[in-house]
Amino acid sequence: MLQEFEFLGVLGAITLTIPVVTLIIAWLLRPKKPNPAKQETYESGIKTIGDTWVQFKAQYYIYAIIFVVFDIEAVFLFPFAVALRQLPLYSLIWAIVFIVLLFDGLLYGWRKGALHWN
Amino acid sequence: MMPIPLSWWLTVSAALFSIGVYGALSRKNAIGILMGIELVLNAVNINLVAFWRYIAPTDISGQVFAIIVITVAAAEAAVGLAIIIALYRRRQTAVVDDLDLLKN
Amino acid sequence: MPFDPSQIPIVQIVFFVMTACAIGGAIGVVSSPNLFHSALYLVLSLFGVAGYYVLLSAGFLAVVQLMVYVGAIAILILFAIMFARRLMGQGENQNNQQWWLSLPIVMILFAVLVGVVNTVSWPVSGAEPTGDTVMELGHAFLGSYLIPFEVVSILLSVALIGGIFLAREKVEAEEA
Amino acid sequence: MQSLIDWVLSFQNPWLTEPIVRLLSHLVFAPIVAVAAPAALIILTWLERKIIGRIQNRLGPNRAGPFGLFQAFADMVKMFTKEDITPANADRIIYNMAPGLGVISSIMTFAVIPFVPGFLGADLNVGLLYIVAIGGLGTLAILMAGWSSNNKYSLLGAFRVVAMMLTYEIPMVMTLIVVTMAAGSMSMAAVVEAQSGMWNVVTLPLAFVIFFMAGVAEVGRSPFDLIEAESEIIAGFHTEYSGIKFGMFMIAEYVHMFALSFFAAVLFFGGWQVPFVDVSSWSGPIGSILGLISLLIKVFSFVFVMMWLRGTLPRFRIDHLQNFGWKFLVPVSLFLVIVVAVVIRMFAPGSDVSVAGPLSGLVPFGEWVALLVANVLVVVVSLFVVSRVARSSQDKGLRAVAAIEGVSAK
Repeated sequence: MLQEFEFLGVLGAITLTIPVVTLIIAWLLRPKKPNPAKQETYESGIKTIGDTWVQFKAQYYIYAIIFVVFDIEAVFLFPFAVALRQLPLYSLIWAIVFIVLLFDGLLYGWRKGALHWN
Repeated sequence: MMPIPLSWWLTVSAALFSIGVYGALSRKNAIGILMGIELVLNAVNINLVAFWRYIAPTDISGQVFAIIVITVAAAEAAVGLAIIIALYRRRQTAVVDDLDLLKN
Repeated sequence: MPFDPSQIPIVQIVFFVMTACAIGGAIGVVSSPNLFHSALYLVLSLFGVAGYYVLLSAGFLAVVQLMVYVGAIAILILFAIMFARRLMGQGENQNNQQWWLSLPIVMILFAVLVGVVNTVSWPVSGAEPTGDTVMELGHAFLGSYLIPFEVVSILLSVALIGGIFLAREKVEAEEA
Repeated sequence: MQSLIDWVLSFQNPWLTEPIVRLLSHLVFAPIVAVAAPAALIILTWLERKIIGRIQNRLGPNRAGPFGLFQAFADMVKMFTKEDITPANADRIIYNMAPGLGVISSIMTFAVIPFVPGFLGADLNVGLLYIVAIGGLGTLAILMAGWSSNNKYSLLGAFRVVAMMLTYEIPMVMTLIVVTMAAGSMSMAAVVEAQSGMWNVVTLPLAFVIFFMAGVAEVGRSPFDLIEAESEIIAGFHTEYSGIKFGMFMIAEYVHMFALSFFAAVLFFGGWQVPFVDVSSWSGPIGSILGLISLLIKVFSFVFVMMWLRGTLPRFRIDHLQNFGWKFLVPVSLFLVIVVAVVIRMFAPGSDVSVAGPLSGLVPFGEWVALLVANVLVVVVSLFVVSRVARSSQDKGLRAVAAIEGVSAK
């Protein structure tokens, strides 16, 4: 197990240096003449009004919830998919029940209009 | 064969557990408390996997438990944060000290 | 004595790096005054835990940990933080009045746990994990753990319905 | 890779023990992967500008070097020497970390790609899941960038992109499950091996279409480029970024697109397999070179298709995108998972009765045909259902409009 992940460790360490080196090179090369006008928040030339707070639609959060749930579903389905050919036939029914139960949840959200973006 | 003794894992897990409990006890914000709980659940998972590896590596149960703990953690986070969002909408706060009344 | 590269304790070094991630991240989670930073520290901490799983030869769990926590739960937490951002009170004290009390309690808890861990003699077996973990998990989910498997599905759909119900905009509309 | 390690081990050098040699091979191969992926950017950006130029009836870059080939270097010099502006009230540390994290996540995906027979970085038995997991880091980087810029448009852009990525990740994961079922393993190498008889794109065409569509959306390229809907949200989550930090987001995007092409080729088009030739059985480097060429041809075809899409299709609106994702792709992909599971289980070989599927005698041709038929069936059924639902909902809408008019008339 460890052997297969060794490469990931080495690659991770090397990739970690790429952005660092890039930023250092850029830091050495680039001009540094900051002034307050440059550092203002860019809003197409208009002065920022109020706090940086946008109306966060709860819709985003609902999508995130559905995503989490289906992510976990995938965690259970992947081992099932690997073992599929060796499992007894009736286990197929249980897997379908598993998927359909979750789909019911999605269907509920659908009916309530939670999936709809407006 | 095993370069790391079991007690190291358990110690690290205990540390993570304690930090998580501290977070859950001391944070004012409900989201902070929830993050503390996530740490606690992860500490539990380290224990489960370490025991699986060191005591019963041929039995897959340890990993099954760990996956189910992850599932429960995710479900808890989803619903917990939804409750926080709903509360925030009504009361405009996520600080638990201000949320101790059922009605105000 | 000649230098022997195979004697470098790579596994221990990786363990300590991961411990630095996990414990350092965890301390960041509970101590950062900025909740957004807390959430990112949580990601770091859980990444360290994923590294632990690799060291414990549970590769599937490590990837699942990364996928579920970094890819999903972290996003969920960050969304919630952004939703309630205006009253997040950045820079102000994030601890409640009992934090000084909980600190010693937690320290005692940790001392007790470490004491227990180091006094009990664990029945460590020298066996190695056998076979394809993922395949075995598949068999376990649809075999001896069939009921938990189906209950997980019910739990998830309940969480889905509950989450959608609570987070919907309608709540606000009803109140107004 | 293993043969190379064995070759070095055959010297019986006391210093070169097996773990050391393996580590050395990693130390040689990892930098190649880590540098080659961003280096491919030079070709990719040039190709993109040339192709888009052709589509729009202009020349594209033609000043720097022959055919404008050195344009990417010129751009690089420009990016490096540009002044870097950080907004005054940005969260500096996170602001600087975000582009780096994006680059890291996109390069790390290359670790599991089987380039030639028996040669890939990490042959994880959870390779397909690893792709999904490492993609999550990219999502995180976008949220970090959007939040730390302290700019309304950045934050809004980040929300939109992340919401879209979440939407399209589900169908993508479902198609990965379908591929896993077909191969019986999550290892990328095993997925390629399993396609030696027939490519997945033939047996699972719908899965491929969903995968590619979701993949293009995930990478955030046109027509799914809500990231850079200039007319709506300035430049999205990287509005405040300038100089090399902006460049790093661009690198991440292109490397991600390149990785997606690799995945499409490996998962559905047989990876290094050459049609009608068994490359893996050839000894010596010729088979490997042929395999690599075959893989690269497939990869660059996908790259070309993505650029073609960008040149010809208009951008989708966010509500259309979300509704299409949630109300069509997600249900269809779940349906596909169920159908493919049933078909594959029916054809599963096995010694005893409880394991062997009832149709296991017809493997492999029967299974291929059945999978193809099942895929087509899923398409037909879902399109039928959609058209029915659309018709009935239209009626409802009409009824609602009529009701409102009736009320206002009173």
